[in-house]
Amino acid sequence: MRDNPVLRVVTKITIPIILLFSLYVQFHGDYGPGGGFQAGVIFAAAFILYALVFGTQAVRIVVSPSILRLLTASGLLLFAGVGMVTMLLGGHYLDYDTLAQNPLHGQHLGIFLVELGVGITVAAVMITVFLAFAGRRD
Amino acid sequence: MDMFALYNYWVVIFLMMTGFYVVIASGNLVKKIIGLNLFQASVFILYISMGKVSGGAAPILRETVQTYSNPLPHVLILTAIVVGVATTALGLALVVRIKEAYGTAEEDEIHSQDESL
Amino acid sequence: MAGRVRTTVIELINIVLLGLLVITAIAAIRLHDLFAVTIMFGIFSLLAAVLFVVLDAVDVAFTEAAVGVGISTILMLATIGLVGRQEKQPTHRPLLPLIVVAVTGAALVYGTFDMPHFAAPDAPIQQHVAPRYLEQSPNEIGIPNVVTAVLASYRGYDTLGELTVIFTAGIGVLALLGLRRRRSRLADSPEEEP
Amino acid sequence: MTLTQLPALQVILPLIAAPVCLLLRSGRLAWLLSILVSTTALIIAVLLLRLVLENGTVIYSYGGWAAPWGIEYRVDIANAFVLAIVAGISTVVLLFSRVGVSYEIKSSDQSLFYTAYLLCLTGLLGMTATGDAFNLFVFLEISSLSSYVLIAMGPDRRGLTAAYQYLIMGTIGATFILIAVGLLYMVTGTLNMADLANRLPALAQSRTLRVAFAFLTVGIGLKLALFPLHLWLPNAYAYAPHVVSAFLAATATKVAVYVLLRFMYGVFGSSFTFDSMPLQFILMVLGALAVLSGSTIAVFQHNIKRMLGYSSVAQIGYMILGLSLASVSGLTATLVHILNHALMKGGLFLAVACMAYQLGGVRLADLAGTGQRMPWTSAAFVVGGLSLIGVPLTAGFISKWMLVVAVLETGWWPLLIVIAAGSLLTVAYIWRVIEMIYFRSAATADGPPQEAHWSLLAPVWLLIAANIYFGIDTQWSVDVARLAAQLLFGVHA
Repeated sequence: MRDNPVLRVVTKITIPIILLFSLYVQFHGDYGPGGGFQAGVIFAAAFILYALVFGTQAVRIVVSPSILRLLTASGLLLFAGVGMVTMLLGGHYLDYDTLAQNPLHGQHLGIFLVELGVGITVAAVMITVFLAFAGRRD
Repeated sequence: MDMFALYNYWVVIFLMMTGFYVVIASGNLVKKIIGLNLFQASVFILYISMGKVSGGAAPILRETVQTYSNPLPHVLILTAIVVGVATTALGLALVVRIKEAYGTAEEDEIHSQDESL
Repeated sequence: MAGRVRTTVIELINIVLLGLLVITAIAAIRLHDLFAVTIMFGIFSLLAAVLFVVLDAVDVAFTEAAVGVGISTILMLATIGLVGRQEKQPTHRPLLPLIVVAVTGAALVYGTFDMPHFAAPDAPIQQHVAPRYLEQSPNEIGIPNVVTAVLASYRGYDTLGELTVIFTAGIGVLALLGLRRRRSRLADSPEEEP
Repeated sequence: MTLTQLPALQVILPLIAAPVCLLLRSGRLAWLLSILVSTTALIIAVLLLRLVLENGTVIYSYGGWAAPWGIEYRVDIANAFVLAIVAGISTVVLLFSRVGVSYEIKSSDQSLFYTAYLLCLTGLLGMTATGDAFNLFVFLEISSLSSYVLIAMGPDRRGLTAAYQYLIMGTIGATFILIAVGLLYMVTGTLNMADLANRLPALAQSRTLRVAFAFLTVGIGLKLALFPLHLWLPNAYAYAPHVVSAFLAATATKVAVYVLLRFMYGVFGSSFTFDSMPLQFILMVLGALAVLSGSTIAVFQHNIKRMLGYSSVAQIGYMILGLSLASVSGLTATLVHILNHALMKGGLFLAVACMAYQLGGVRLADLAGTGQRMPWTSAAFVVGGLSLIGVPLTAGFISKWMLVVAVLETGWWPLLIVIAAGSLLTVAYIWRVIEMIYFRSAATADGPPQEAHWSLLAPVWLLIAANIYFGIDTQWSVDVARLAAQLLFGVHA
């Protein structure tokens, strides 16, 4: 499968589209269906596809285990950190109203940040899980 | 109409029970996890069914729409789906390790290996 | 009139989808080739996702499609690749699980008799907490997708918990399988399990 | 930050510490962070307990959204008491872990281990503090998934199968809870526990509600290892890393017991629970069977940790007996026993861990002659065992005494026989260990093992001393438990 030139070319064309779509899903979740979780899964799917066609070693070069670990932790830290910031600003935990002068702007900013946190951790965990399973083969 | 009003739930209960049956009746560790997924996916259908409002639309606010279905079950199920896939990933990782340690993924064979110790 | 026809059509699609779900679920029980069972599960998830669209849960449909048809199925296939695809044929029909399932199912059916009817607009869940989200979220949050508003703000703490669950699964898979290739892993850590 | 943020900080601090811990490459640093966070959690729990004892229930709404639209934490005497137990045990176990974990977990996995440990702590604290039924499910899953990981990290391959079995049973339990929460939401339109408690009395005749109640009881019963749903527990405790056994045995099932009584008394209300449902009799029978069967099977175990696991099944039976009496004194006995059992099982499992590190095994035969070689550890095991039996001047005696008083008060005197039989059987299985420790000489005399490191003995004796302290000075524990019981029961003293 890995030597099929058509597959390789198609994959190389498809992957940027998938990544772009995941960003769309990430940032358009306020208006249509979608959000951080779905975006994270789709983002990871691009890497999984790459791994299936070009081998897992190729993916490991792009995202090393330590980068994955860092990303896994940082998404959750971003989400939980937003809550700590709202607390320091005098509100309750995750009260986004405090993030800006106008509560609506605060809500927008808060939702944007936590969805981003969700997206990062979900994508990192999904890639980690896939690579861990694939790595058991060799 | 009265019987019709509940049939949806009855079918969902049947689906839930098929999943539950696979979990407790199968001896294969992978199939048990698949059963767990069927069981949970059917519970998701139960939740989403309760949120449906006759004549309603998806809860994305628009000028032209008056009636929306209930968004809260959707939110709960989004969370539950994520919890479900997390459990699946962990369960399958355990199965892989068990297979490596015992050489089998069948419950009775694992059991007899531990007995003989 | 048009609304009435629409409702009937939706009802019909609903019945067909539920019927297909039942067929795939039964197939999943009866098959012993795990590859086929996994495919049945993938089809089940896909049908469930379509059903969610019919029931107005577009966000859930999207997620179920990505998770059920995508991630879960891929992980199941990967596992089957590692542990083998044939389930051992059971030697006898297990009676106890059948009884447990029958009792559980009967209890649930008993519970349905006092349930609000399907899609009834006057059911308690359409009356108490949810209306506030639909009515007030434009003023309080200001985004059109109410599901996102509830998910990220009103019940944002649940979502933090959900992310923590995913994080836990990531930690678990790292602890159990690791990310290094196995051969090198064995080489530098001789105390691997017996 | 002021006192008003305490309920959130209680759970959020360990949650935030978990990803930080993942990034620490050194096991030592990960331990340092964990113990720091756990100690802070203990301080917060104690402050919260003092706060609720003085000012009554504390309510915290996440995101500033008032319940039932948002999620709230509702801390009263009952859950503040449990929070303090969980955070306290976690801190003592972590004190033990500094040296203990290095025996069991290879150094490259230690930061993962502490991350999972912190997540488990987060989940347990979150389940206890929350006032929202669905949020309970989410934090239940955090604690469950992390405990599967912790159990599977042991060196024995049977840890893997034990974790798998627990994962299957635990997920069935969680799914049952999910179904029950869905049905409750369906008939009331709310997920908030206090709001549910207001709306449920009007629905007392609803069949849907009864089914929800049954599913909730079975689901939580799976998590708390209620007989006959306990099958996952003995193996999980036996093959987990020793520190994990100590932590889970002392906290996880206790939190599940708390959740059960919160739902029975705080959400459904005692009149629905015991008048509309035939629950009193069922729980009483199951509790009695748990006491008798758990203790009996424990007598025949060769693996000490498995024996303590079956003993836990029996001890949970005592808690269920107290619960089933449907009286303030019965509930008080259950709550007191949650504390006392945490102290005794924590102490016993840690003492066994010391023996395992020095002797290399936890089978009964491995312990021959330990009395001379590890005098402090052996003495700790004996005192812990006496507390488990319920000998006067130990915490265990107080639990049993409270339970007997409650039984006499409510007139269910046949239960006295069960309690007495359970105690006798406990004498039997504890005696088997004591006999092996003190009255058998070691089979191999080459290089006798030394006493465990002082940093392992100190936490063990901390818990054992607490067993004696709460056996003599019962004022505090019993008073708080009684206040909590009155609160749950809706009696205002």
